[in-house]
Amino acid sequence: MSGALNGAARAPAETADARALARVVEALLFLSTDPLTTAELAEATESSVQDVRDALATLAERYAPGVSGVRLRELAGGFTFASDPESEPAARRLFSRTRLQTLTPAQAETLAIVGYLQPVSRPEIARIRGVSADSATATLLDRDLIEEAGHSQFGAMLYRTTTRFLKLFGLQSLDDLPDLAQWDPAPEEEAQLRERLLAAGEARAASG
Amino acid sequence: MSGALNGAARAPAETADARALARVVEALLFLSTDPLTTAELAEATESSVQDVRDALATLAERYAPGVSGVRLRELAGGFTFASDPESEPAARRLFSRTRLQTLTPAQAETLAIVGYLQPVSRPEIARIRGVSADSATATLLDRDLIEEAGHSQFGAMLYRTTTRFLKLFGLQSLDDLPDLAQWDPAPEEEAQLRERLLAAGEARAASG
Amino acid sequence: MALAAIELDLDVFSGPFDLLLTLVLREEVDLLELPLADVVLAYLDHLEGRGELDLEAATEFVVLVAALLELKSRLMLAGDGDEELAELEPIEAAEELLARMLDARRYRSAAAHLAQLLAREDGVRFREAPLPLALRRTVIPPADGSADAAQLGAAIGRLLTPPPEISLEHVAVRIVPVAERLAHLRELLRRGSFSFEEAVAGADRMTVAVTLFALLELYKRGEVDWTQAESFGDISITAPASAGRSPMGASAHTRAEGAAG
Repeated sequence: MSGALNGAARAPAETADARALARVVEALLFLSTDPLTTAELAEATESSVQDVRDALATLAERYAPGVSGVRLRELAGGFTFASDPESEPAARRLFSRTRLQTLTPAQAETLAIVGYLQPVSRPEIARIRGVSADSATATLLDRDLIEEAGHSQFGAMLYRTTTRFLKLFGLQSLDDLPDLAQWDPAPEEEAQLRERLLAAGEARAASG
Repeated sequence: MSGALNGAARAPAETADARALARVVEALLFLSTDPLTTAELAEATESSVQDVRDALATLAERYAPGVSGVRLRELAGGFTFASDPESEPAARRLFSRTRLQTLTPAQAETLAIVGYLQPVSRPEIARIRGVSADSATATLLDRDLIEEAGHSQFGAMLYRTTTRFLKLFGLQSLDDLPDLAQWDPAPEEEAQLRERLLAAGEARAASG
Repeated sequence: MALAAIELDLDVFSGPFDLLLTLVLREEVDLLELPLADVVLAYLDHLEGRGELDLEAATEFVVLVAALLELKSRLMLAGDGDEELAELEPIEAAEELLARMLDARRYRSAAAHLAQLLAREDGVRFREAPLPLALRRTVIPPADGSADAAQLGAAIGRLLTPPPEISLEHVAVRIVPVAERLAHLRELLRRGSFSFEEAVAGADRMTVAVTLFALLELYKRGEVDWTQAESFGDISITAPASAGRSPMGASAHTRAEGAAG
């Protein structure tokens, strides 16, 4: 309702110029497929980054949950509009094209390895996984979640994650990925594992 | 049908259901590339056409000129969002700038293979690169840097570079392509460039 | 009757058995996450339901499950390095396996985290419409002569470069011979008592592990005594108080020396 919009007009949007800037920023975000940074928006609108930030604050209220079916999201280092999940059942009925299906475990693992180690080569992914990563890599490339990133010194193709990956996984940047060390086992558990492996290895050496 | 966009329908949007429907219609129009008819919207939202019309009336206020940088427009039997013309200068600055891309590594590689070996088929490019060249080839075709050059004896499409390619790289003719000696790890080898590239590509594929 | 008739309902998969096989081979179902015991139980249930044993189908099932088991155990042992591992000392192999297991575990957890992130974004869609025509027409092509042909030559040069002999270099564990560590400890011992910390000052993880192994070996042979005041504390190493302490047995000697060489 228009009432919500009028009520949202705070200090930044009070001047006619500020309101005009918010409208242009809104149009640019609507047109762009990729998230736009405040710097890009400032350059395109010939405004200061601060004015762009104020415009984004105005838009955040206009596109707040419960007010609009579209949300203003900060993703992949920039800003973008996305649909509110409440509209998903209707979107599913309307669009035959489905959104990204869930990942298979092999794909998720390959994506995690690329996410953390990028740029990383296919042989290295295979080494960590213990199995070939060819089909998972091909699917991830196909879905534009990873992309080629030149060659390693050994000539193998290197891969990195894409902006689309950040967008679809709701991440602002790769720094949002949690520290890998958080999944390390407790020292006692690690010591136990080591002992068991050592015992198994010695048994094998003795029998062999 | 007439009057769907004039703001007569305030009352319906006062209920929570009507507001929720307006949000879902908003999200669907936002996501859709093509205009949507009231019938399509009614089916997707499992609502009556009249309720959809009321929702569109609510949205027409929300997306009115001077209120939003995006407009709700009625076109050829359907409704769609479009950016307001006031944002066009900024959009031009933004999108014409981002279009000035340099070649990605995959595109540069594919272009180099076509440049030096032309005519060359897509399967051959893929064998040399060790990975599919489909998306790079499509982009290069799109940018008019390569073009189709008939079919190989096995029926595969062949590619060659264009006049635009020569202009972009400032070359008089293909003879002006740089001499490979400085980049060639084994210039003394007798074999043809094509055979050596294929051999190296296959060795890379075999090594992962 | 076909094995296809067996319907499975597992966490990672539900559907007919033959589809499961296809998915495993295409890596769309992770064999590591597939509880094979449950598959066998489902088969037994199926048999019970039929009340008769089709010998041919049973044989086929046993062969397939055996193949899956073998494949799965290979996966669990981190496949490609087996030959390498076999050539390592037990302690080296254990360290290498441990490092691989921990690595695999980290990324498996990270993968689960990514899956959660994706689930959290469920129902979020983005607009992917092309730009309006009016804006698309303003695309400015790069100026003539603005691209450098040298990048094309460089790309061909890279493609002409054959791969090196396959790069296990970054994988391979540095081999630390036990013999060398034995000699090192004996040398220190000649100068009197010393601590383990001193013996491995500045050494990498692998060297530390092998040094400890060498120390155990010397202890077995009765060449050293050691004491450790507390768990994880430093170990102090001395020549044995009584030279008459008997070694543990000739067979242990022979094997350790064989391994050390």
